[in-house]
Amino acid sequence: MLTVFLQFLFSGLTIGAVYALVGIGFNIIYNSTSIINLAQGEFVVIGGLLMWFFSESLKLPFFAAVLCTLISSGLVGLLIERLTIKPLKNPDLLLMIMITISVSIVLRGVLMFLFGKEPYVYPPFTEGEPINIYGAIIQQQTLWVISITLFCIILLFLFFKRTITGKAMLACAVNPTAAKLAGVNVSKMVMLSFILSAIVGAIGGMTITPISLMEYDKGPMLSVKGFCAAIMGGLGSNRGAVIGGFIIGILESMTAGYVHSGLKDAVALVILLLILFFKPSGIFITKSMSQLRKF
Amino acid sequence: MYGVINLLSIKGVFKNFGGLAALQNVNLNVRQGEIKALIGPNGAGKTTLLNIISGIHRLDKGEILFKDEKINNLPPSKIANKGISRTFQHVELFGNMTVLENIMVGFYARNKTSFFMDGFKFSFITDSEKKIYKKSREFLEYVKLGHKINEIALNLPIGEQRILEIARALATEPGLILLDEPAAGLNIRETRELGEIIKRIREELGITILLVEHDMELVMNISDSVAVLNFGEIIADGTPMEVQKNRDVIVAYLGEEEEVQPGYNVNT
Amino acid sequence: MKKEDFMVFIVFFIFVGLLPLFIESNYALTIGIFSGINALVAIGLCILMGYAGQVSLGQAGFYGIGAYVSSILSVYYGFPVILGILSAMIVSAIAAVVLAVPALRLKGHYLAVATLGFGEIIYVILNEWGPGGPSGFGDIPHFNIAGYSIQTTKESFYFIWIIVAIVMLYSINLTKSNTGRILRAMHDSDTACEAIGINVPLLKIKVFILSALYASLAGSLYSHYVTFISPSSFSLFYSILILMMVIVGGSKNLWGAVAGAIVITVLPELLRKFQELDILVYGFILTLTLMFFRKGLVPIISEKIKNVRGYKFAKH
Amino acid sequence: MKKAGAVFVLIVLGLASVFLFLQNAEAKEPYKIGAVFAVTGPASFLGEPEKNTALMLQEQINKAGGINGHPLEIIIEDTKSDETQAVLSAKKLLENDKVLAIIGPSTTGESMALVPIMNNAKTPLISCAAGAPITMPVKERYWIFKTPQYDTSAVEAIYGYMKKQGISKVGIITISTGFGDAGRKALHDMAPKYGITITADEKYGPKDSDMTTQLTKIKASGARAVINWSVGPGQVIVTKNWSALKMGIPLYQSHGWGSKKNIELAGKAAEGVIAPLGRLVVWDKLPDKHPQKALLKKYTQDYEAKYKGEPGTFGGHAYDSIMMIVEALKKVGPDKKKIRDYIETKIKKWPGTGGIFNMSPEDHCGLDKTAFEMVVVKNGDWEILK
Repeated sequence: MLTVFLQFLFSGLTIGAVYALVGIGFNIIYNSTSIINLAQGEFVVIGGLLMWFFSESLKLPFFAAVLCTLISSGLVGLLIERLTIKPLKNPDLLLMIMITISVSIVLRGVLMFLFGKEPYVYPPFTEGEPINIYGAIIQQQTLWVISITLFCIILLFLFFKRTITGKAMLACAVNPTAAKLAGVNVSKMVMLSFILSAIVGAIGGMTITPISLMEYDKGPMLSVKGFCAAIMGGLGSNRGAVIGGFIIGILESMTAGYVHSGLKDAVALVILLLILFFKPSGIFITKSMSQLRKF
Repeated sequence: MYGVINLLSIKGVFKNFGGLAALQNVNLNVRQGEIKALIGPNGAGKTTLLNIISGIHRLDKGEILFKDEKINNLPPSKIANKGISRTFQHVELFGNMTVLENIMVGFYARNKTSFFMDGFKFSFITDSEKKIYKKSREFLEYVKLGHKINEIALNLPIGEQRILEIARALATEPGLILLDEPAAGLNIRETRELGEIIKRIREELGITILLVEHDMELVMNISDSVAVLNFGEIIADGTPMEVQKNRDVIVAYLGEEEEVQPGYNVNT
Repeated sequence: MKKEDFMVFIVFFIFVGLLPLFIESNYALTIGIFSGINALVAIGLCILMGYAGQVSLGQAGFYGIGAYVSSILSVYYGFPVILGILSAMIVSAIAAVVLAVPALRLKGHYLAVATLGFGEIIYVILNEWGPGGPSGFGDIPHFNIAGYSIQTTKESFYFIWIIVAIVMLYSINLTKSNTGRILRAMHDSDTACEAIGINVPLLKIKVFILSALYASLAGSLYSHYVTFISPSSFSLFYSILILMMVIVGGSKNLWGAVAGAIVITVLPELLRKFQELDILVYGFILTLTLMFFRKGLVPIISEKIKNVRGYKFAKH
Repeated sequence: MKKAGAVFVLIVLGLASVFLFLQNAEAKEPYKIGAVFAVTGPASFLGEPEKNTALMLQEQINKAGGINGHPLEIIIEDTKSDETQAVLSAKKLLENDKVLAIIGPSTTGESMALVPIMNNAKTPLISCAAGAPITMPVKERYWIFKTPQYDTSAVEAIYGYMKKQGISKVGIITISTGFGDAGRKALHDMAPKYGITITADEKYGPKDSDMTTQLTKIKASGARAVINWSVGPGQVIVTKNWSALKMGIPLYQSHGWGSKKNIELAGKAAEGVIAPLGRLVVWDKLPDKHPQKALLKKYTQDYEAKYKGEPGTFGGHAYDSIMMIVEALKKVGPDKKKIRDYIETKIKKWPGTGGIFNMSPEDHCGLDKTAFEMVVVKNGDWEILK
């Protein structure tokens, strides 16, 4: 019994870690612009596919491939912000979200054109037998995904709490005018948040591809799940996104295990709706915090 | 003095916000037809009290009677329908609608139409629309906004926005209007005009007014009675003259040993 | 409703009504049929979002309920089609209440996710328990009334667009009336609405119901036209598509919803020649349209027309 | 300026599309056939090889002088794996292009959506989807044929093999799409006939990233074998999870497994996976005298030369459909009714990629379980099981 339960749990953690990383990506952009970037899932796909390209197709050594992937994903983020977000002064938020959707369509088109429709995979970061805990197994790559996720949150936490740039980015969303008056270069911060968010997405893509494969149209599903994770935890809270991601992942896995695998997505969503019903701004965001923000 | 009937009675009201006592045993009466001012330092609980009367916050203990009917903890719209209308400290207009439309919405409370049936009224302009339109124009003339009916509310200067908000509150044909700092952000001339309008509302329309205000000149000029709220408690309640001389009030506002000069705006 | 609104309405629908006289191709008319069906859903969302300010990513859920309930009733229980459609609308209205009551407390992104969750739950239910599961089911009867079955493309075109016209007339009337004004007021300030005696929660529930009724009707019409349905037509992507229509057309204007529905339905057909690259071209056109027609197509075009007119007047 | 630029780009794109839209008007009396494939969208794993096959065949046939001198024109429309788009595609082909017949669509749902349209237009359709309701009841599917084997045939092949191996308890795991669902139904329907009990019935979404939970549940249910019914990345992930879990029971895949790409993606994990595959995938392992061998060899080699990849079972469906119509055109000319009649009555003992077809007024598919070979993955290659 324990073995089975543990196995379900590990599976949930594997699934949840991905959602968590996407959720964090949402938060980074949300925290500096209030925009929900629905092309976030595409950033993950870009990370996975570029990593394949650099490591398998160009045969670069591992760390060089990682670096190249991160840099080029960051560039994609930069490009998107400069081409679509920057030209619009004082835009309507819903319009911006729609633009991110249409950007995601373009990205999918480009990815399909470059990589075709088949899935890609490359070997896990460390080769070797899965780890056995009380008879339940956990793949080494899963441990990589989880530890890299946690590492990302810690880094981001330090960045937003300890550095001037980080604090300035947070200020931009709450009140852009005030931030501008305080000498913050808002436009630069928004650009930075897109770059950062694209990189975080790419990190997610790089780490999960060996487990779940990657193909050009995996983005929308990842966006939706990551969005749910971010909302469950409370928009803007990275800790919330991670916990939200893991909760959804584990819920899906436990539902599949103990209830019925066909219903796993629905059960996770029902729980999300229930949470929103009792805490309308997510687990980690209080009502007064959410009232600071228009959205 | 105006009347002796209590239009609104607040009896022993308590309100806590997360352990912080915002109101403690507040008792207050507003008589039919008077202009009553509620003053007090920042954070004394004035706006909280207005929010409780108008149903935005629920009270923890006590009761509120309007026309001898208990209204505490009813939803805001029910309270408004019973005849209590209000304005807000931070003007809450329908910013993207025209001045006229703002007023027309205000008439809704007295001219309810059925949501789903509205789509079936296939005349170009219904009679009730015409009536509302006419009345709204009259109202705007009354508050001297007649020349701006087609402007977008957000584009009005703040003084006119405040007046528009009051006019919208009037459109619901209330028995009592709660005004939350109507003079905030207005210059002296605008404040005087506002004072005139408030007086006319009481005198010509016979509407009772409960006013939260920091501008002492305005308060002393137009109020029939003044209540002072400090740290969630009523510390004085009487005519403007009485209150100005009340020692507790002076202490609350200025600390020991000083006098309030009439017309001194505490907030500035 | 003002006279000029009515004139626009008359001119537009006369134009639509004349189309089949000039268009021989059933293919083009079929695009018209799907445009009309999408327009119904978009009009509902436009009232919900553009007027009342409530974002919904769950319209596909109501659309799906409409399609499935009326099809199930007519295929498995022998209901007359019209009765099936009405029953589906009742079910959708109930579902709308179930969604709206808890969602009342939510705003902005949170409301978007809650409605998205609702739509996805409906999708999973259709996938899991709908007849035929993910494979869907077919042989659904065409719309018929009093023994007359509407089958040919031309008949279907007229049938769908007459319904769109009725719904549009009702909606224009509604939005130009007292109710419409109150909805716009609610968009600007909930608090102020409450303060002048408007029961905001109840009003929100009613708007949700209205948009659900439109979507449900559209779903039923879809299923009785295509005669085959499977859950994949009612997924989140449809909700997003509808949202896109409303935004592209101009969310503050009902004609925007209709125009958006037509544009978004016709565009992929025009792009067929780009073969697989159509997704790329489609994405680019969409992005550019959103960026440069920010208020939506209809408001910007009507402004242009007004400007031209004003210019002419000034000259004379 | 910026605005003007964007408007300009929009106008150019618009004009370009309108131009292209109008352009495809006339050619010199070619035989036009339409093809509706799910070239993009979730079912693109089907539509892609089908499209490639159609383009290749068109080129080959025209190079060889066409059909009785008439060039063959195959007009391909993308359905984006969506029923509404399938309907529009078919209408376009019928109305604008006036095609003689339509090949496809790729999925059962899309095919079902076209049934009434084809019946109304009195034009034959040869579907590339497997679902039984596409051609049954035959009376109401007068104009509809299909080339893929029934799902039940693939299931029977698996169950038959299991019976020989003495396996009677299986756990099934299926993808929650039309493809997986059709397989799931067939697995349930055929089980009693082969004395097989299904101990666990699990599902997963098309974009799920981990199926360990479902497999763990199957293992705990006491199943003696796992059957996975899916296409796309899901089947590779299941294979990897199955191998990582060291489940100790064999994994069977559906006929969707038939692509070397899958072995490549799953790597070592794929060793020992068993699947019922059409002979197309294992043509090089067939005896020379097998009636399908020559045709399979040519098709596969041509395809690989042109597209640097395998056609897989699904490309073969398009091959069979097109070749049937081409043969009919050759014999009876451009007459829709005659084409239909020819296919219904004259396609007998007809070797295609999917098997030996025997169409009849009672059966518009014409294949049975003998169309499949049981194949195991060994040392990164296929091996036919006896």
